[in-house]
Amino acid sequence: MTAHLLYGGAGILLFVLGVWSFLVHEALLRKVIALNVMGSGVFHLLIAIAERGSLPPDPVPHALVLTGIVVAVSATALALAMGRRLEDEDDAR
Amino acid sequence: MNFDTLLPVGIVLTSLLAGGFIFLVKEESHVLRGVLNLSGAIVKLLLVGVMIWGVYHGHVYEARWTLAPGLELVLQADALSVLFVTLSSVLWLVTTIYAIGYLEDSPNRSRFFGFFSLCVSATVGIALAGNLLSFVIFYELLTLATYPLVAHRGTAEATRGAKIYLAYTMGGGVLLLIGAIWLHVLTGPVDFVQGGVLSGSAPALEGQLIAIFVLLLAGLGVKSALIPLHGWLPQSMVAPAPVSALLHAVAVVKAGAFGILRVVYDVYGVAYASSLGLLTLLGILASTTILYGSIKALSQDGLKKRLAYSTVSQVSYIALGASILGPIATVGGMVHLVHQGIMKITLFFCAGNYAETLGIHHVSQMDGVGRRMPWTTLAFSVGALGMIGIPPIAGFVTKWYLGLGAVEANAHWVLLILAASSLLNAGYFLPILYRAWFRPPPEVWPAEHLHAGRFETQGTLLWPPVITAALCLIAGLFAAAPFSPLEWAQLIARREHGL
Amino acid sequence: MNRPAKLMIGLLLCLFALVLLWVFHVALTQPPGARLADLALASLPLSGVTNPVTAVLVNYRAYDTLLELAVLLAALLGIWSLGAATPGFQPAGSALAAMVSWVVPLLILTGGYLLWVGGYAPGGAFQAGALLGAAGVLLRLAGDERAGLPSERAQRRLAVAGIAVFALVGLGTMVAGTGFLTYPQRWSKWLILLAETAATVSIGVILAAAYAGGKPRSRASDGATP
Amino acid sequence: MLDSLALAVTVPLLAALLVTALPGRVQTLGVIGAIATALVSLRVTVQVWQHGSLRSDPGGWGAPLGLALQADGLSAALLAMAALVALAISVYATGYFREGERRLHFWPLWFLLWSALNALLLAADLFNLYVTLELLGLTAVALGALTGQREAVAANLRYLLVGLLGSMTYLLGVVLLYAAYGTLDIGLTGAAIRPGPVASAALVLMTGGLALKAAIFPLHFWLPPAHANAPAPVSAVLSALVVKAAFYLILRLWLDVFGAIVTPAAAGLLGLLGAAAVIWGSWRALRAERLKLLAAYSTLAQIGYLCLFFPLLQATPEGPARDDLLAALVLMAISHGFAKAGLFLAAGLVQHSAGHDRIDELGGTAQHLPATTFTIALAGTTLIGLPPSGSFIGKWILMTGAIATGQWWWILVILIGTLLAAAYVFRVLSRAFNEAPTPRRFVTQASTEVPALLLALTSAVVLGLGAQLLWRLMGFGVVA
Amino acid sequence: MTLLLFLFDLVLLSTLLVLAIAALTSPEPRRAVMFFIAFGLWLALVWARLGAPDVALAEAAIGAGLGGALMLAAARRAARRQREGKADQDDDQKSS
Repeated sequence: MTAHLLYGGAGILLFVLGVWSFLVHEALLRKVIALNVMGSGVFHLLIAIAERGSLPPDPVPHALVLTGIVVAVSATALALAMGRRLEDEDDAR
Repeated sequence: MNFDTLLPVGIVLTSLLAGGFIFLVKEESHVLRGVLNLSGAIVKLLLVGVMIWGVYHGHVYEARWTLAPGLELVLQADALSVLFVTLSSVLWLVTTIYAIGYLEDSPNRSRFFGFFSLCVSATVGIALAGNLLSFVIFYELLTLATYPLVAHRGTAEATRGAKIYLAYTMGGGVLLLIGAIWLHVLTGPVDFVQGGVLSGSAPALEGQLIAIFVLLLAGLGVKSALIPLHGWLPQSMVAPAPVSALLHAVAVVKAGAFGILRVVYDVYGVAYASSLGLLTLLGILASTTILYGSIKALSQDGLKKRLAYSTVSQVSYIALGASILGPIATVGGMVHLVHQGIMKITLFFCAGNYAETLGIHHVSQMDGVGRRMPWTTLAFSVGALGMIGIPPIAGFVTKWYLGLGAVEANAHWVLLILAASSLLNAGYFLPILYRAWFRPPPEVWPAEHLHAGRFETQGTLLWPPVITAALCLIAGLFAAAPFSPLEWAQLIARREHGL
Repeated sequence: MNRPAKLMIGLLLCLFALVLLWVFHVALTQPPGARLADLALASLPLSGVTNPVTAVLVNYRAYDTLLELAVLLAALLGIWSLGAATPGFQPAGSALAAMVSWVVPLLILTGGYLLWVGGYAPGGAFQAGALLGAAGVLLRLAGDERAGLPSERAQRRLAVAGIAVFALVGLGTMVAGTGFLTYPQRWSKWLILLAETAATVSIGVILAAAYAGGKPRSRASDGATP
Repeated sequence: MLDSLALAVTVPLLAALLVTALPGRVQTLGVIGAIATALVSLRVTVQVWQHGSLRSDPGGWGAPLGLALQADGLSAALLAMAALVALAISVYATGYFREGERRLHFWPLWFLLWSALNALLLAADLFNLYVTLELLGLTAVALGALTGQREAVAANLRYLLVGLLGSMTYLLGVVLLYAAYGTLDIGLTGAAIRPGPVASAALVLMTGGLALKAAIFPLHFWLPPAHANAPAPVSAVLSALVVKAAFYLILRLWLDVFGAIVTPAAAGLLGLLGAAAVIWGSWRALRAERLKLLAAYSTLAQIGYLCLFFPLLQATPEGPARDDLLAALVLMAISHGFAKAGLFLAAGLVQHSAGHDRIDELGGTAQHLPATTFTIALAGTTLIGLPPSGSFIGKWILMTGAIATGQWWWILVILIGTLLAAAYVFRVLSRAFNEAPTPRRFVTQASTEVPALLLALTSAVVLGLGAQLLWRLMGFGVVA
Repeated sequence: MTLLLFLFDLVLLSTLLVLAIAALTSPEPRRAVMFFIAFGLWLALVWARLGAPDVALAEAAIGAGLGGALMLAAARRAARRQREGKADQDDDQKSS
């Protein structure tokens, strides 16, 4: 019970930290990192929930997290590519 | 789908379809456009003829289309709607002919005639609307369809006039909408029924019903140019003459006045409205407007401006008729719907002719114009004298019945209003007639367009006012004949008052 | 952003975190409802694989995975739409090149292994695809501008192949009568393997291409590295 | 045995794959794919019309283990709108993206977006919705940046980041629900949900996350630049469909998941935000210098109108009155979708013809592009809510509901919004008139002008006159 | 035993949080990314501890690995630009 709260709580803290960093930082890279940390927090929460109850852990949240990781990396790639596009344009000026 | 359902739909659709096709007509195809225009107008007139005959014999024409549960689009023909439909379709035909001549060689005619037709469709829809929702729908459509006509010339002045027109009518439309919805919530769908539908309402609702009446009146008062909502009318004089004719005689102000009639007679019921004290309100507003418009008209030098203020004044006779309890006053108000239309359209056609042929825009330029353009000036004189109320022209009939109705209802103050207004009418029309007939013409006219032909101006410009002037005379001379406007108004009054 | 605003946000978020923690605590103290775990494990023998996570991914919730592949593709297409890739890095030193030459095949082999074991042990298409992608990343770091990928045309087809196979398998089972993405039990193992293999290749290609960043140039312009 | 729900998602997906793999024939494949997608989407609508709600289980496991696709009247109506609007946009795009490179990028992303839209509208699983949201978001961003101009890329990058923040927040809500109720299926969660902190927190998180994506005031800041700088067909789909999809999801959740726990205060708050959006969005639209920016701000206001329905829905007991409100909400959403798509497409044509879209310098558009001006006017009619548009009927019922539930203050908001809308629409139209010479023809470029005109005409006429069909589709009451 | 396990968990999680905070707060882009990668790998470790080896593998390979590589490339560019004095423009497009 306490352990679950601990693990789940860590996920929530990660999420909130990510939100904080997303809101207060301007640079794209930092926003992207913040979003990834936020995502990790949510995923971590899912993993913590999966482990609740009897062994073996619930595979459904695991699969959800797998999907989520791939989605997050896709978004990261697109965001960074767009940022690079903007930088290139600045450089060209 | 039988004939009785299709007829009202058909009457709306004739001009709607014509308008739709006219948009697509290439600008240079004058003949095709003319054919579409005129065939639409003529077919509509034929259908209206059938409808008059049917309604006279107690036939019921009704089409219903459900928009959503409890919201129905109803087109139906009762005696009052037939009166307005007939007026607008006859005048549409005449105005179309006039407009074809007036706009010869000017740009963007496909757009103009397209919206022109849409405008008439909306008016006919207003006339045939069988419930408040349908009325609101067509009422707003009319606003939309007239906006491009007012802005048509594209000059800064035209755009400004259109903007003012829009601001007024849009604001009014919103108030009308709220009133209509409020009423809808209180009573369910509000069908127009002769004698009204609200007379049995619970006393607890009276306060709300009065508020709703004020909202509805405010919405309708904008288009019918009741004080203090009349400001747009003189401003929109920038529009081409046929549009002014349409605004003042056929469509817009008439739609407002017609709406007031509908609300007073067929929603509230004239007796119930009177018991709520609403008729007094309406009567005061109408009387003020009548006097105010006439006084303003006295000082206008612009011919169209003077006519515009005259409209402000004259349209309120209709509301005045509605505000007096009693069948005779009802007749007076109803019949003025038609009479004001034909008289005012005559005047605007003539004003357009003066401007097109001689470049005359101001009263002060009209010296001796009667000699240069006798037929036009003759038509103008008929219209003007009718407005004053000289027998045997149509306007006299109106004032006679309004006066009689006032006496019948013991509203003697109305007689005073009528007398004062007639004096003022004479005050702003007679000087024009004097100038036109008895002053010597100037050496040169302001901007004369020489015109080769048998007549003083193009035939398409000359015949419409002559025809409508003749109608003014006929409506007055043969007021007692079957199917005359007066007879028809009496039929309506009998049905409204349940006699 | 000025300091008081930052502080304000921080305080609000602390509050937010506390509320969330409390909520989560309440959620934990509630009697746990019916968990999906038991159902998922009970259905495992019917799924055609023995690794429960893989079962969820490619069988129970295969439709999710199909859309997820589409997300990957969308990201790649989005990156490509931004224009051509920036010129690559300088060719790497010989030490890195030497390392790359034996790490890359190892990565590919491991990828294949992970794909295969995914059916019954930790592993599967995504992990395997990621390793293929990692191989591409290494090649790119080693100076290959295209990250070891073939021509644009081939890249397009490879990137699409995984989703296509997946979707066509789904449509095939639908036409065959069992329903969309519903594998007949006899075939499920092989259909899953087919779909996963194709997905692995696509994932690898997409990830590598996304890392290369930008629409591939033709080989002719390769020499234009600054 | 063809599963039409699955087809509605896979057909556009396969079309996307085809145009990606065969870039040489992108235009032909694009048109064929668009027609096929529209047909399969409409097939779902027709089936819902005939048989009521549909449900299918990809994988055959059924909820809660598997996930499900579901189409009820609400999703079928929006699906049909998406199909028709997207089809018109596709036709327009064939004329708009004439040159090679951008065309090549447009079509694959376009079909992926369409697929995401259909998937989102049909999803019955909370996590699946997250995936569709992300797919929708990424494709929308990529399409929005397609002009390659700096402002477009920057605005859409911000849109992407904000969207990710929103979907992460949404996902956190989903996780809380899963922790408490052990299921991801919408129906099962809705049946299991109990009032309490968990459900409330999930409601706030999910609604908040989606409100970011739906640009509900005050979370709208990203929308105007992103929508105004995208290529015209993309702006059209962003404003008409993508924002609407996020809004649909809020509605879906409030109706089917949180129906039992929504409080009047929460609904009132959403209504209040909607009211602020109506006034603020309309005001900014009135002040906008560019036509596309005007259209983007007007989207804010229109979303605001949709939010006004929530407090009324909350205050109205189950029954015909509530059904009317719900149908009116959908009707307004659909009408706005058609109108806004038409408006953006028309704005694209104006921009193309004039070289810019600054409103003050658009004199003569009525003469150069009569059909396009007509399109703007018709779309404007819908945005104002004038008859006979669908949004007129929607507003009528909205105001009826406001009076009937005694929440008359919303009427004032609608009144102000309507007048402001009239002002901004006619501000454009009055600029369009000047004394320029006459056009020879009504339509100048059929492949782009006709789709825009049809969209606007649908919103302004067809949806108004045919509104009762929506009631029938949603299975509400017997239409007399 | 349970206490020991509990302490172990505590250390595991506090390290995780510290890494996250380091990744989020370090102003130098490359260092931030390095911390992020470390955070991802550590997260994978925690997940493995929580009985999710599949996900741990994926997080290590995709989240920390590929995501990190993508960010690293961006960070390197940012650092180069900072050196070339273009950093002042770096922020304006991301401000909200």
